[in-house]
Amino acid sequence: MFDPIPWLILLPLAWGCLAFLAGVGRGGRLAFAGLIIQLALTIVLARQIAMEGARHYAVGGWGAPLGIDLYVDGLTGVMLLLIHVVTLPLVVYARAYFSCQAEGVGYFWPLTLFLLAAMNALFMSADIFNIYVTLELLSLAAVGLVAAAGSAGPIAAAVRYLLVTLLGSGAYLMGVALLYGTYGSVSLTVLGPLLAATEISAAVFLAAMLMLTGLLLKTALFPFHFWLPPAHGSAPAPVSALLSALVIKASFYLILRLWFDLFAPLVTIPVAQLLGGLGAAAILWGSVLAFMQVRLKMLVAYSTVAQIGYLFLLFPLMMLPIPEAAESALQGGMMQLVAHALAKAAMFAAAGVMVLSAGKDDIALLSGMSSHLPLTLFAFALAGVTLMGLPPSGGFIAKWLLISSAVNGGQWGWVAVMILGGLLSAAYVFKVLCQAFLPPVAGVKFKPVRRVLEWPAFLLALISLLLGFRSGEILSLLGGG
Amino acid sequence: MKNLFNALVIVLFAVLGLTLIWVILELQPPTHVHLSKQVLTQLDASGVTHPVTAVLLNFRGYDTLLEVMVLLLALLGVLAQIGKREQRNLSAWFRLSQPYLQVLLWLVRMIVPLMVLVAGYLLWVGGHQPGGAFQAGAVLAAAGVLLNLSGVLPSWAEPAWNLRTGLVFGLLVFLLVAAAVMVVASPGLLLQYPPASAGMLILLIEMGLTLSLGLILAGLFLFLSGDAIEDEAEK
Amino acid sequence: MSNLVLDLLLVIALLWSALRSLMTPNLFHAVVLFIVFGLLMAIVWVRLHAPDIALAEAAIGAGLSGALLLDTVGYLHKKQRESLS
Amino acid sequence: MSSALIYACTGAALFVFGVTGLILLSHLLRKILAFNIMGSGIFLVLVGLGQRSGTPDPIPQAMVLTGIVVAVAATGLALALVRRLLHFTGEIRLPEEP
Repeated sequence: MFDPIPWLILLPLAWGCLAFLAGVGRGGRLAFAGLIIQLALTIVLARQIAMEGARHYAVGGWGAPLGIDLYVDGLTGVMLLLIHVVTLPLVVYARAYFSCQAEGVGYFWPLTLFLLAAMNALFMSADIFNIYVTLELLSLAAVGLVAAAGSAGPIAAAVRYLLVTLLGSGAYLMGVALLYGTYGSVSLTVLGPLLAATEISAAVFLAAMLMLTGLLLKTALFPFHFWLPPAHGSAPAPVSALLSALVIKASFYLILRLWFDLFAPLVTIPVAQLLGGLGAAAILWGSVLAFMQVRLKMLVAYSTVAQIGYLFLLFPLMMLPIPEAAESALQGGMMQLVAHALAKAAMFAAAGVMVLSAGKDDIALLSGMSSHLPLTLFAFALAGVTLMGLPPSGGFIAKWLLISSAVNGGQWGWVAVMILGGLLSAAYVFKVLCQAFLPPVAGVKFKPVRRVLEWPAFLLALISLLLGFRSGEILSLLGGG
Repeated sequence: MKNLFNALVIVLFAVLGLTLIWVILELQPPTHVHLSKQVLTQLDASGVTHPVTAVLLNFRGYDTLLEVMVLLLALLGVLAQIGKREQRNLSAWFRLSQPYLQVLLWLVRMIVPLMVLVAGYLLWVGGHQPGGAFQAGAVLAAAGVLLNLSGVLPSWAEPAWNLRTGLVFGLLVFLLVAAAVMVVASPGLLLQYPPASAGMLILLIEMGLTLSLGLILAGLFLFLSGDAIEDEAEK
Repeated sequence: MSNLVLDLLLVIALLWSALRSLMTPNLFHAVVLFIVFGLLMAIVWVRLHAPDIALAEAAIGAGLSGALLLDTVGYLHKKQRESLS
Repeated sequence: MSSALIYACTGAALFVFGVTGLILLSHLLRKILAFNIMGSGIFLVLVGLGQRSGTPDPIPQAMVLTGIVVAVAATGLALALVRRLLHFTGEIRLPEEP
């Protein structure tokens, strides 16, 4: 049987090296071809997971704890599919984007390919030290991409992002050191059963706290969100789309993995409530700030802060004593992750086109955009539908599952937060749409943009909308592993 | 307000520090897994006799592969920052105008060949005693930095294809070895070297890595140190 | 016994150089102290029977990072002189 | 108390110094120094804790080698960004929170 796992690790690294060899600004075609191959490999892997269930893969043939193990299950399959499906249209978008605006293209392609390699490796890893290395790979690629735009604003944002993410990795690695000291292993496969079987020492509590805090910093959960809007808002649009849609999901994925596979014996209801509370605060605070922004990309970035909050609501809901409620909470959280990734990629891509056309990132300049770029605006609105959680979008299914879980458990507070969050996201989406439907201001000229720039955003938004009809497949893959 | 925040942070982390120390002193030694023993029992199959090298390039060779990518990635980030500029030889001119550098130059001429020899030696002994690609690469990089400081080697500008090839050469060797092993020797298994040829393959990878690590680490300095000259030239 | 004294002296020197390099007002001194810290770390690694790390720390941690930091301090000073003149 | 344990405790103290410095200091070069000190502290805990019994353990040693290389990579990138920021704004501090 053909095994796609090793190729999913090696190939993106090879693409990255080759794109660097090709030189400055080169590698777009390579990235497109490479991504198609990887998407095919991912589909093969997802089918294998769906048929045969989760499995381990021993790199080097040593096996844990001596060697490094990889582990793929339904969750891994969903994440791998997601990153490839989101990135492929963005590659087309980025090629067109950088042909209009060369600023920031420098080493965009190798950096992007390494970013993908890092995420592939991260999602499949079952070794907490290996995960640390992939996290660093991911962070440095992301920071390099943010800084590539090359003026003072993005660079200040990149410096702040770098320092925060290094602090997060440091806290995480300290946790790894304590766990190694306690159990003598860094493999999740070995540590999981050990933690469940032995008495938990204070060192493990401290390790869990440090690792969780480090990852929360990287995921930008309120109140650690301060670095995100400048970094995502000032990067070139294709970069913003990649970062907002995918990169923060990687550290969230790790929180989820560690929470269930490693620290399950330590998890208590107050901790879960705390995470949920921070998530609720993020939803409200992020949405309000998004509404108050005057720059379009900053608005979209603050909307990311808010949408991350929904993901964390699944922790308290998972602790509910009713099994159905807990299950639908997990499903809702994962649907939210997938739907938000697609919608946010679409939204940033659309915002990038509008900013390119208006010449400046300012919501007030959008008047008349509805007649100039109808397709892009439509894509923006469709993505907005997912963020608000209106049917038939993927966001609707996500929020429906989460709300029904909360209702099932009688947790009315979370229900209120989610409904209020939906209304607030409607407010900031309509703020943009209303401005765009105003008649054009006399004397303001929009630059024409290439058609190929408009389609990827529309495609992504459409997938996020149609996700609502095909959510069954995703949820069954998720449960299959 | 600001002072209050600072005091709060200091108190918080003082508590964290004391807790950490307490936890470390309280901790019982692990009773379940004894990895260092496993390393020693499997050492024969790894192809090298120095345990750290065995872990670094065989048992946990995957970490090393990713780690070298981290280094290349940092260099890519640096390259994105230096922008487009032409390679200038101002460095030598600028730095040689200072008399004490003449002495340095003379010293460097003596030391650098020695450093290259040391790097080669470190690479070679890595298989059975302390040393290996990372240390050898670091020594090579240090030689490059010294050459730059004494004005012999100009700072680097946007790398041309030959320098780019050098920078990724080691990584490509690593990837090619991994792919070749996966296709030929142990189908579908990542980085699983056959014990008989493991030593040779590891040495091959280490040779490539030494070159690339030396160039990348030196590049971190040589690409950056050009900034000052660029500003000089602008005036 | 003498080993314990050596260890304790090293620990004090490590903590002192780390704190001073963060707190000292002069930036150049801070970087020099950081390089001293790196060299002390190399000795610590020898004490911990880790000669591989000692080599890497001396060459990379103290050497290369130190050179990078010193070069940046020089660049910073040059910039500051420019903005003053 | 073995010397490995002494160094592990020192590592804990260095980690705390580093983290506090990284958060509180405003000068970017100091932040980079603090990050490196934090890293050294973690490495000491990793090796010191792994070698409590007194026998050298190659696994954490190899991890620390990896960690040192990652740290220098991050330092190089951070310095490149800081220099660029200096080039544009003449400032070596980040602007206040927006």
